[in-house]
Amino acid sequence: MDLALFWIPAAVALASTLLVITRKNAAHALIYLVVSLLSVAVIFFVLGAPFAAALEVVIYAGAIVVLFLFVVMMLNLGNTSVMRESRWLRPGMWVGPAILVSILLITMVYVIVGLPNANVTTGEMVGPKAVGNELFRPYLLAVELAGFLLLAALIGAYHLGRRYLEQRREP
Amino acid sequence: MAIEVPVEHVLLVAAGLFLLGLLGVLVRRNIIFLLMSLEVMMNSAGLAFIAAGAKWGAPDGQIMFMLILALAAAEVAVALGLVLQISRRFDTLDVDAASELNG
Amino acid sequence: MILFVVILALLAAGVVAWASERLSKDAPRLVSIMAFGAGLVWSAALWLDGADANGLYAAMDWPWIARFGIHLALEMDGLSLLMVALTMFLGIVAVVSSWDEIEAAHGFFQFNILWVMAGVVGVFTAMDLLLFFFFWEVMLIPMYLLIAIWGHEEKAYASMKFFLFTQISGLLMLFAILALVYVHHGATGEITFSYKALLDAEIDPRIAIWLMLGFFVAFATKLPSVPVHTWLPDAHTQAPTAGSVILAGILLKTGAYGIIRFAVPLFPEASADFAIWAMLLGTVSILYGGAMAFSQSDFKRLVAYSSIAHMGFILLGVYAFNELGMQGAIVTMVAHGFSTAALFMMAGAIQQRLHTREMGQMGGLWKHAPRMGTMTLFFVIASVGMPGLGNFVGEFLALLGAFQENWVMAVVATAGIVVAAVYGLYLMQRSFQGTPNPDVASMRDFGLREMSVMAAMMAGLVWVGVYPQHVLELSNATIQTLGILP
Amino acid sequence: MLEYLWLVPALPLAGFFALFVTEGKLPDKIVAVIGAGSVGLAALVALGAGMEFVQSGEASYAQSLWTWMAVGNFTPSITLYLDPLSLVMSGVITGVGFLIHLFATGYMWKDHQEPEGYSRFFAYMNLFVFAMLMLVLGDNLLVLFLGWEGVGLCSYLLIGFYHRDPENGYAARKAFVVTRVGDTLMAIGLFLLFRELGSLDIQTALGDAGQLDAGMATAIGLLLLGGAVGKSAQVPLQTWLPDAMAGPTPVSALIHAATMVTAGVYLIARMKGIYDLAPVAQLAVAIVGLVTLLISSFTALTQTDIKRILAYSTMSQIGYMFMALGVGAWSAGIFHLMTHAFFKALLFLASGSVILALHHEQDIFKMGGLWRKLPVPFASMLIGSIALVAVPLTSGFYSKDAILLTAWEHGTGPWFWAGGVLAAFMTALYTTRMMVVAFLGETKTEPHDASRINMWGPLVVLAVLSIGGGWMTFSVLDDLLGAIDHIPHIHPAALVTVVLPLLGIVLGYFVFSGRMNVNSLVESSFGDALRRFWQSGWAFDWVYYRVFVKPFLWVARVNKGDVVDLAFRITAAVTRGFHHVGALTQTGRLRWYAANMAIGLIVVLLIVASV
Repeated sequence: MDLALFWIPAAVALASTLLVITRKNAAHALIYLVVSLLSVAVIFFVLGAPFAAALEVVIYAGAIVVLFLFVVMMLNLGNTSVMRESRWLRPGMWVGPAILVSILLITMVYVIVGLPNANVTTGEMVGPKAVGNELFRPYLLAVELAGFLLLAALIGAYHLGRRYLEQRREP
Repeated sequence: MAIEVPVEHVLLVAAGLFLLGLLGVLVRRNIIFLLMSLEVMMNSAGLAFIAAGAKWGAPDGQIMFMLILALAAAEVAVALGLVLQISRRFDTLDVDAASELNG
Repeated sequence: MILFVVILALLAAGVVAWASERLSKDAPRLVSIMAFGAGLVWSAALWLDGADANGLYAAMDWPWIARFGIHLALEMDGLSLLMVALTMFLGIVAVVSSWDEIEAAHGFFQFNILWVMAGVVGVFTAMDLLLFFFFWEVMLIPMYLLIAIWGHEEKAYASMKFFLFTQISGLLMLFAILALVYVHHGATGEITFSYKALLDAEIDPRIAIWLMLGFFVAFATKLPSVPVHTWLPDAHTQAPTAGSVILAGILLKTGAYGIIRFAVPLFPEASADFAIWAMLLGTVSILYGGAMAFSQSDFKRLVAYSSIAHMGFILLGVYAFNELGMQGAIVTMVAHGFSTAALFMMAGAIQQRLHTREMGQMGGLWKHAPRMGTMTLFFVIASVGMPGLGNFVGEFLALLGAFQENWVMAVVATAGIVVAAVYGLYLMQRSFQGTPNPDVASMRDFGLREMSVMAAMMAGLVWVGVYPQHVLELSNATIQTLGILP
Repeated sequence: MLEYLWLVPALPLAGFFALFVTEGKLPDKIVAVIGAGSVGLAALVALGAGMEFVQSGEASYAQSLWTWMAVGNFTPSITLYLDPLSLVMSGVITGVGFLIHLFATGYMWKDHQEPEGYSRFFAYMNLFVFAMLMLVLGDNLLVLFLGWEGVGLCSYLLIGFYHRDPENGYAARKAFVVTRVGDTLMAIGLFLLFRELGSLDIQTALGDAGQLDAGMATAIGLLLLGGAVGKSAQVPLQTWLPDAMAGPTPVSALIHAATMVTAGVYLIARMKGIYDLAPVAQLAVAIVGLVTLLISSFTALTQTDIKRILAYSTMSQIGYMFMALGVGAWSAGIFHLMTHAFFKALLFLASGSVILALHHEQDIFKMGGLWRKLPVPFASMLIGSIALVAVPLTSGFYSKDAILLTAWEHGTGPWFWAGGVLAAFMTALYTTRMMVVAFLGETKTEPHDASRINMWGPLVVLAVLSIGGGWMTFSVLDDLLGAIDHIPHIHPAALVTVVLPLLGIVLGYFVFSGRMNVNSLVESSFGDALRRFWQSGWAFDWVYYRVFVKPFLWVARVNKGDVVDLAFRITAAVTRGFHHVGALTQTGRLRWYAANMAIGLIVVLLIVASV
């Protein structure tokens, strides 16, 4: 019975992800992506990681998807792009990648199922306090590095985006 | 609130998400979709970490997830900047158009 | 200590020369000239001062990477002093020969020249195998740049070829060095790269032959010997004049020096077993280089192939394993440094004036430039092996030494002097003699600057040819201490 | 004077040096003074030293200058060694050399292409005299080799003196390269000698020569003969000498008649101690001499260029000298060397004046009737010719007679004598031909005599020497090489030796002045073929060109790109091929890379799973 708590959001996540990669309209796909991310957040919660679940909602489903949305709006992907998508997405396109992916799936399932011992999660909550204690003590260096990374990304994104805007303004 | 879940199940779901994302990367030509698929894949990796953390009841999994999150944020920021540049330069979002690195 | 300072000074002079480009166009080459001039004076002073009780003129030994037994060990004995003095002298020649040839980036050009020479001085004095390898690489890269940046039509091809040949053969040497250290470590439990310690290493003969080959291939490539000589004609032809002068005058000698200092003393038994093959390579180089030189229609290429032939005498002499042959090889190194450097300088001067190296477009240049003709004649005659000039002493001693050891090889190699006459005089004929080429309206003759350098090299050749005792005494001290003679 | 012996080679060297560093900027008159004067002074010093040496009664005198190089036990020293042999040689070199220099000051006066040519000419000539003196005075074979190569170099430089004509350059290079072949053999001989005896010091080596076994002595003798053959233009390395006539005529007189080409004779005489131990090698010397003698005297009969006639004549006379050494007439050989230097220098210089007067016309058939217009050259030529033909009472007679009589007594029978006499007859024939065609008959080219005292002066001196040079008894070499064998001249062989050349003159006069018709013989197909065969110098050039030169040129042409480089170029090409194949996978398409990553992942997982 308890497993249903896990499997329901899992099923939602899988289904919505499948829809993400098959949609022709970018905005629709984004909505499904949000659904997928939210259901993963639920799974996190179920697995006893409430802080991660919150972050998933705030940053993934919030910030990142919004970023996507902005870009989609800036590029003004309308009906033409939907039609172009349907031209690009012929059914035949799916065959090769699907075969590859199913082979991968089989091997992964084989590997995962074949894991030794019965591995079950503890079922305990690991709250933000525990995470924070760990994060700012042994993992402090990783935090710093992540900061660097974000700073670099900030500068890079600014640089790339600014040139785009300037060049658009010119004509 | 938390429940005991076999790690294999979580990992299977993570693998499923990962492969769906991969499928998207392989199939879609539109860069926007490609990036979304990438997000899915990273997210699935995060899921696997969380599962591992939950197995031991340790916070390390969540910390790894946060690092992935930072990575994803950075990646998206830069990648979307690139998308803007590509759409301007090639006048399309077709990722195959940007193939100047061919040998 | 002083040796390290000298090397650093050359490196620093390179930086100064580069920076001084902002002051004026002349500043970089003046810096170079002064640096080499000071070096020459310094080596002359060391020579006049005499060696200490151990036959050394200068020495130092500082730990560098102590953990692996790597030392900053530099030593200068007779042979090193001879080679360093030659290096300094040819440094001046190189700078003068490219005086107004280089049009772009004067500063960086002189920087590269000075850095090559710094590497060369390091090679000639290093007493630690890793340090030696380090300097071996140091001199490679600026040389590559000299060819790649200031070279002629096919500079990219030539510089890459030069780089690959030297680098791959250098890699073999590095393997051999590491393996040697490893074997020595296995035997004594001590990790050291010290030359002197490794001299006493006891090596399984079956391994020794391979390690010796690692060194030999590196040095034979640099020398160069047939069949790994093919980088040389391309590199020489494409290099700027200063590059050719340095390459022929000095860099080839590092190969010969390496054989004398490292390949043979480190593996005496293996080298003795290999001697017959090395002598064979030398003989083949003499004849093949000579025949190839005759085939060429490009002035510089011809001289380049003639270098290969001359270097054959060095192999022949060294692997004769007697004093005569060894001294012959060393005198050849010095004399060839002068004569070939002068010929390359001449080739550069002609190219600068006529914008061609093809001898078909020359002919009768004597009419316009009798001085250049006379100089070419002199150095051609020297390289043909005229008694009374340096090359003869070297080649005769090498052949005489080789004859004691293996008369068949020596007899065949002696035929090389006939071939030398054929291509040498043919060079003279096609460039300066014969009917004056109507396409050449006029040609500026050598001025005071060029003539003074030429005169110095002529004096050097006559000195070595008439009274080689100074050279022989310097090298004799080294030969005796190497302990490779029976 | 003896202590100033070093001045003898040093003076010409100083002359060379002075002319070299001034780069031809000196006025021609000063050049002439330096050029001829330095050799003249050397001749005076040599004369003084020689007189003191002869008076002292010593067997030899050595003056050590310095040790050339000292490597282990190899310590050749630069030592001048005076003994009767080197005394005669240096006397000839400086004396005849001075006369020729003097002549050349006039001959070369305006006869050069570059402004500095006059100076350059005398610089080379002085350098030559220096090298030649080192050759004969050197006490060490290495010093001898220095001179040996030095004279070869000067010969090259002077043959190619008029270097704008590529033909001259070719002749010069041919001379240098062909003699170098001999030099190589000689160098090998030196290596062998050093290995066996441990010294290249001539006196030491000859003193120790007894240690050599016969085979080794023969090998050394033959190798040294190889060197001598090259330098002295003997068969089979004789082909360079006729072409060497491209040089100015004084050069031909000095280098290619009087001195350098006799260096081989000197070398063999100097190394007598070795040949005494190697009868086989000595016999080879005689055979080389005889063959050269015959070949070249027949060739001389068919040449039309006056200098080429003299060149072949020189070859044949040196053949006599070789034969003399070979049959044991050592002193007579050197004696002939000396007299030959006199009369052949005379012949060359006289022909030089003729050539100059005719504006470089060298074909005897375009001369004719010159005896009236050019009396001094004609008289000189005539005197030189009778000495060459060995008419009794001339210098050539005494020396040649001595050689032939020793040959008569040689152990192998009278073969060498017969060959020598036949050649003497031929000598008379071709000399008469040259004189009759060039100087008698009707005038074909108008001469323009511009010779002055500095040109005909040497002619007179040499003419006197050519006649009287043999009157004194030549006995200075008796102690060193053995006395000349004098046989009473009533012997039948002696009679033939004397009479046959005279017959040759008479026959030659009748045939070539047209008084006796031999056209039917000459114009027959056999006669014509023979004439052409002889004229080509017995086809040696033709054979050498095909056997040595052509294959070498072929290899040079085919292998210009260096076949060894092919190995590396193929390696590079293969690498490049792999590069192209590898580059095909780089499509630049992101999804292609991603798919490949997926495949790679599968592979890795499969490997992990299967382990």
